[in-house]
Amino acid sequence: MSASGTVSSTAALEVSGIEKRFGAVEVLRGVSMQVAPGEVLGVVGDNGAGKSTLMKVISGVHRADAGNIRLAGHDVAFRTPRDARDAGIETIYQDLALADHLDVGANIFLGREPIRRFAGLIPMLDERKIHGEVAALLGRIESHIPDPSARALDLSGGQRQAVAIARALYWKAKIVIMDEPTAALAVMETENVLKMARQLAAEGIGVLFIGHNLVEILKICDRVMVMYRGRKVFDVRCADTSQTELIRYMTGYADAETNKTEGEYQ
Amino acid sequence: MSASGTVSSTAALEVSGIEKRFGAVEVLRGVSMQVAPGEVLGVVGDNGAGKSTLMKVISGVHRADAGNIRLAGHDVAFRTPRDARDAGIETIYQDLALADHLDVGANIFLGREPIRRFAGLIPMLDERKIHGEVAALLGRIESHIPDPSARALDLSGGQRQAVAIARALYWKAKIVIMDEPTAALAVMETENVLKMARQLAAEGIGVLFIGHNLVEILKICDRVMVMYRGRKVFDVRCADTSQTELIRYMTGYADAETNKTEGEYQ
Amino acid sequence: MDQRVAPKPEIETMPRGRAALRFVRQLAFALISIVVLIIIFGILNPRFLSAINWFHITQQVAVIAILAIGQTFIIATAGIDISQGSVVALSSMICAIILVDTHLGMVAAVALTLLLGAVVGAMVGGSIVVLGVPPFIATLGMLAIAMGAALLTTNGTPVFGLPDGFQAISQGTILGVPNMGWIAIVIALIAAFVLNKTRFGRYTLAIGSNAEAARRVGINVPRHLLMIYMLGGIISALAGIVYLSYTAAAQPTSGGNYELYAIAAVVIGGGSLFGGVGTILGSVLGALLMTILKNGTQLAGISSYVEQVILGIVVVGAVYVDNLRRRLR
Amino acid sequence: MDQRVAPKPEIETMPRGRAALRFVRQLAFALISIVVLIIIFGILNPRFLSAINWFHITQQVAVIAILAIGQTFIIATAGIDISQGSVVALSSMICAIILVDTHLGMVAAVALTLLLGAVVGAMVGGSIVVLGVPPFIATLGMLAIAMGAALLTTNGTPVFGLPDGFQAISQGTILGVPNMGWIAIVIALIAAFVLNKTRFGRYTLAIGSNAEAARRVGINVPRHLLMIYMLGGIISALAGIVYLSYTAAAQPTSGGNYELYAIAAVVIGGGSLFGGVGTILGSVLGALLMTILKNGTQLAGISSYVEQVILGIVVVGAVYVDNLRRRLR
Amino acid sequence: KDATVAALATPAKPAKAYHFELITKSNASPYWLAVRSGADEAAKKYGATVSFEAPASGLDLAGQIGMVNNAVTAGTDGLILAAQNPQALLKPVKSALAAHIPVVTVDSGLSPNIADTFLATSNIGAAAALAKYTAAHLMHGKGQYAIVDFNHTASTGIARPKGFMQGMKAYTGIKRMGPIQYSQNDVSTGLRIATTMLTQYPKLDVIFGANDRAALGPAEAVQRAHSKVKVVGFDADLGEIAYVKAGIIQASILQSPYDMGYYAVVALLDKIAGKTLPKRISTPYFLLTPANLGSAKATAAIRQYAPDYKPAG
Ligand SMILES: Nc1ncnc2c1ncn2[C@@H]1O[C@H](COP(=O)(O)OP(=O)(O)OP(=O)(O)O)[C@@H](O)[C@H]1O
Ligand SMILES: Nc1ncnc2c1ncn2[C@@H]1O[C@H](COP(=O)(O)OP(=O)(O)OP(=O)(O)O)[C@@H](O)[C@H]1O
Ligand SMILES: [Mg+2]
Ligand SMILES: [Mg+2]
Repeated sequence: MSASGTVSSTAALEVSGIEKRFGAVEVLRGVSMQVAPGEVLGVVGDNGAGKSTLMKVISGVHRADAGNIRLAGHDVAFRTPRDARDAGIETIYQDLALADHLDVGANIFLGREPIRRFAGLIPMLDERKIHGEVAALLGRIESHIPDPSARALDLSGGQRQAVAIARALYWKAKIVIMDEPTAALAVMETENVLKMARQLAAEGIGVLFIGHNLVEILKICDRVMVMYRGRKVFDVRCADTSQTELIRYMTGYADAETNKTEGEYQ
Repeated sequence: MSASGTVSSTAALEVSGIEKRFGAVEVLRGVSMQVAPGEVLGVVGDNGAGKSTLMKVISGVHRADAGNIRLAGHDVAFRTPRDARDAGIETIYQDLALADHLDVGANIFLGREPIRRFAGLIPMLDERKIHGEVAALLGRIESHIPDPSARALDLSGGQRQAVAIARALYWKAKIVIMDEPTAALAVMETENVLKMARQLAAEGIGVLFIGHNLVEILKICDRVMVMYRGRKVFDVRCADTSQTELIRYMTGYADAETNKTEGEYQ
Repeated sequence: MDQRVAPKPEIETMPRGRAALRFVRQLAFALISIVVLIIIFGILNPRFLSAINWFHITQQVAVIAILAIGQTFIIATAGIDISQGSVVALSSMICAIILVDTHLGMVAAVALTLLLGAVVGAMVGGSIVVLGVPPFIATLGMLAIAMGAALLTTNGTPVFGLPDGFQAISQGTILGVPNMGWIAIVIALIAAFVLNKTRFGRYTLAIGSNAEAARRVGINVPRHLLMIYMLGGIISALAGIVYLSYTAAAQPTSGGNYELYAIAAVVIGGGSLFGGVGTILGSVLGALLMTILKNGTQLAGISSYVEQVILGIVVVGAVYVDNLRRRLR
Repeated sequence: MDQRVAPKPEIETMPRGRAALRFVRQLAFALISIVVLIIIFGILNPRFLSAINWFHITQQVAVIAILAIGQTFIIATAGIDISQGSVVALSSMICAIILVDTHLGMVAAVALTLLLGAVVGAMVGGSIVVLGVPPFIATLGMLAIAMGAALLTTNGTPVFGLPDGFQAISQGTILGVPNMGWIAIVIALIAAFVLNKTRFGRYTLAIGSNAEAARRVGINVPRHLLMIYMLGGIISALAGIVYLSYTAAAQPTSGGNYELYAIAAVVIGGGSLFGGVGTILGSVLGALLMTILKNGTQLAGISSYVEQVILGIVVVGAVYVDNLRRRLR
Repeated sequence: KDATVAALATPAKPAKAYHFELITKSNASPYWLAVRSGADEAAKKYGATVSFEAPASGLDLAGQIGMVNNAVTAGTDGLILAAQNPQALLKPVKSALAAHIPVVTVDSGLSPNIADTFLATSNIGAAAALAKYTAAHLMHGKGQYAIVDFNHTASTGIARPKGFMQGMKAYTGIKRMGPIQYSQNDVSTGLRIATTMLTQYPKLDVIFGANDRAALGPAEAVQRAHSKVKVVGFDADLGEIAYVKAGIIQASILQSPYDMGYYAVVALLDKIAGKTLPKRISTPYFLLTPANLGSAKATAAIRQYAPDYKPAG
């Protein structure tokens, strides 16, 4: 039922056998998955299934206890979020994404500010460049952000998402992780974010899209994987599944049968 | 197209002409609505449309600049959230709902702790009663909360919602407001919360259910109202509408036509 | 509601066990440290263990313990009070002036001083809830204002000649324990009751845990905070009265750094500056730990400079151990 | 990336205007208060406006201004440093001992003292990022430790007999401005550059604004905080050196309450204890405001007791006005 | 060898109303307030005014330096200073002298003594005399004593324990117990320290408190413990007088703070009138004991601290 086996060597991102425990709690118990360039992969599962933890392992926030990550065919090991970003993985979080007191430009470039030399020597922020690039970029994603020097504090939820997405676009990420990006957005802003997810994929980026709204997921994803209690229990092309089937896996109803055949989803 | 005109005098809650401004910003510009006992009313609208502000006015968090509120046919004026709770309005917020360091029992009774007299004189908390009531209550809503002395800190998102709902149930509210109660919940926990919303209605409570997921809204609500830029622009029985029509109103597309006929929705 | 089903016994006892465990854990650091210190100082100088020395330790701990109790309530709401030392100075001056320069008598002097504390607390609380100033800043302002006011009362001169009866507050004994010790004990018992067993205490913890949630369930948060700071002011004034009786002379510049000791006591006792947690017993044990440290180092002939250094390490260590415990849980 | 479209001029200029407006607003309270005070004191005593008085004001503001600069960085990360006064005392003692008791010379003395500041800062920063202790507690611990250590260096006695050359730091002048004033100005200029124009500064504000967001974009938050507190320690040590030169004698108990003045300066200058905001110029103006208040009240013959009270009101007022402004925006 | 206040002339009525500034070590100690009232009294008599400034604590050196500089700026006609530190204040005093502002130091002087004159008790001498009296009359040549100093940075704080220990050296049967403890000018700290001393050294005979604050705490401690330990001290405030009366403080050196203030003003007026002042003027001290408490001399000495003091009251 899964078509994922066919993209193995060309996968933008491939993780295998990821395990992660916090103290006594085993949160991830050997998760393997892959996403191809230009593909949107939906990730669904119960609260606490381990979705966000898996994403944090991929984006360098947590280190896995076991397992490995391959980017475009090369093994990588991230010690910090910075390593992951440098390797081309951008993550868009629902919350905690922006520094409220900094402006839009500063946020998009945060952690990677362009530098020019003051008096040919002293490194300083290249504000001119930041503002220039940001203006062009915001035009490109058709966001309605009033002006790049507005502080993040003053933006709406959808505008905040747009800033985060602009960040991913600008840095030409290879993988973009979106963790429940639409949870608090109204229908129209949600539409916008979904459109942007597809736009990212159209630029050849592999997108991991986490969400709880199966309608949304089935609409925009190419493929969807289901997590249940720290395991991947299902992985399927969206065209080949239904809400009902996904829920069966999400609730562990299909778990016994899955455990037998788990090798299939590698 | 609206059936709401028929319940006017028996409405559990009826508000009319509510206006609210923050500084220069007019957030609510004359909103009227009503909800009958045992009815679930969906409230939808764009981010910033004023849904939460309207709910805060109803639950006594904000005071309206104009307009009035009638509960079961009687005029009320809330100066504080306590007034609203005392009048039988309970509100369930997505966040900010629980005091993390207090246990489940303390949270359910927060603000209305039962008191017994120590040495017949000094008022003190009746912990025995709290724990007894909570145990019975949690059984009744079939929540999976491990034990009433667990701290809110240690609960999952769905469990936190269950605590808030238990609070509303216990206090025999007449009106329960749920502001995006399922935004971060997985499918199954969402189902649970939706079930609880219907359960509340079955007990004769009027429920206001705010959400962005139209599928969900159309499934569980009896009626739905659409807000756009501080106004109610549409109010309809769920059976008589569709996602497409709602979105038309939410985006203001139908606004011109609505303005003409707004009196209709009173 | 009373006719509902009686709870099953497991559910009745479980919470008690859990809460009790939580409580003991919170006190663990202070308790263990105190036991260790008593053993060490007892070995270094056996007189440390003498009854008379514990009598004195009781006297010495009283003022800080009382202040730590006030601080516990404030810190439990996620606030802080750095004006306690100045308020002690101001209230001891006012109390002494009333005692010496008027014929109002002791009861009136104490009552008026406590009233002053309430007013000071109301000013601080008012700045916080009405003007929206954070507690650190509001009490920083009060620190300066109370210090200036204490000096202004007598233009800097100390006040002597307190009536003998007033000294009974610190000197009299009941069952061999100095009265000022009893005052601290009684205040601690009342405070523990209030914090754990009454609505007032529950609201205090709820506000520190999540002020917005507290507001939304109908707790009048501004009023409660105002009351907390007034209570804090009254407790500081009471500490000032006890201090005055103990030192037998009022000095406008006394009380310096007392707030830091009180804050340290709360933190050593398991309270968190982020609010929502804190126990009276823990804070009192924290105050006791510091007093034992001061007393024991002097008896052991250890320089008071070294004692300072040890104290600093203990404060940081207490919070570290607390974190560790929480992480290992 | 350099080949992208050049920005349109409107977009280039708008942000500057907006940021500039924000900046001026932040400074408004301090600036207006200073102007008002200058006018009042100038009327009360015309000598207040004399060149020599401004020379002395410059000397008097320097140490607090330097400390306020360090505090600005720390407060911008949502931290706080209440150990500054003790660290000033400790570093001035160490510097004096090296100058008087060794033959290492002035440059080495200054360098070693700054190194000491870095070590102290690393200890504080380490407690915060490694042990997970909140900044208030970590620096409360350091307050006690540094105070004890300062006393231990010479067993409490002051150090006299500093070389004459060392006095040049405070007494020498360039263009009529005392060198210690120049030091404060240069530090302020560098700090303003670092805070506003470099990655280091941007990360500082980003961490104070949202530490988790900063971490997720790849900023090494623990390392940055460690550097911030080391920087803070170095700045405190520098303040200690300047203080030593100014007082010409090292006293282990000096520096008391300096941290409170520095914190007040930051707050008066528009900084927020919640992090993410703060300007160097604002903090320096805050320090200047307090110094003018002290100096002007003395020249006008107003009691220093009253000055304390005024200072308290100014601190609370500054934050209130800041809130008001934000609400009206 | 030192001059006495007799060396000062009684000034003629001054030509104008001079304004002087009195800057002491701290702003709330009875001792400094006594200096202030002496200065105020003299000023009143000669048609001058004196303003009083001092840092909040005796430890804020930079604060005191700033105050002296500000006084010079304010164009004061004369400066009376009790220096927190003998060297730190040199520079600002030099600038005052350079501005032709006469400077009189009181109680705690400068080193070198550059002020126009320095009015003070001989701290070492007085402390040694106190020690001799203590050893001979209170300890009868043998026993144990301990010292509570008020701080270790001021010249007086250094000189008094030194003088006391010098005085005691002659008696081989007398032993000092423990290190010198510091009360940091806080009564409750002195009380705590002394209380612990009583437990620590059960055979202790005498505690020496090096100033009013430092003697008050031990006296309080002794009274509470009903201990037989005798307290000897320096200075007196109304609290200490009560203890002398009660026999707990057995001896105290009373200085002449009121006279210091008074004659400092006189010296300033002399200087302005063009007279040369002796570099150092020794102000008298008086050894107060329970036995001589009722004497007229004692009353006069106590009035140096508390001008309104009435003996039998
Ligand atoms: N830092 C941590 N320390 C300890 N436990 C953690 C930590 N982070 C996550 N967990 C636990 O790991 C489990 C998986 O959490 P995770 O956030 O990955 O779930 P999720 O699938 O993203 O859920 P949701 O849909 O609610 O976002 C949960 O039980 C959570 O409590
Ligand atoms: N306390 C406040 N002060 C100023 N403006 C406010 C305040 N509360 C809300 N607003 C503004 O009022 C408008 C309506 O906000 P509200 O939260 O009611 O929208 P909403 O419909 O609930 O949106 P969402 O779907 O995003 O929750 C927004 O523009 C918001 O910025
Ligand atoms: Mg998640
Ligand atoms: Mg809302």
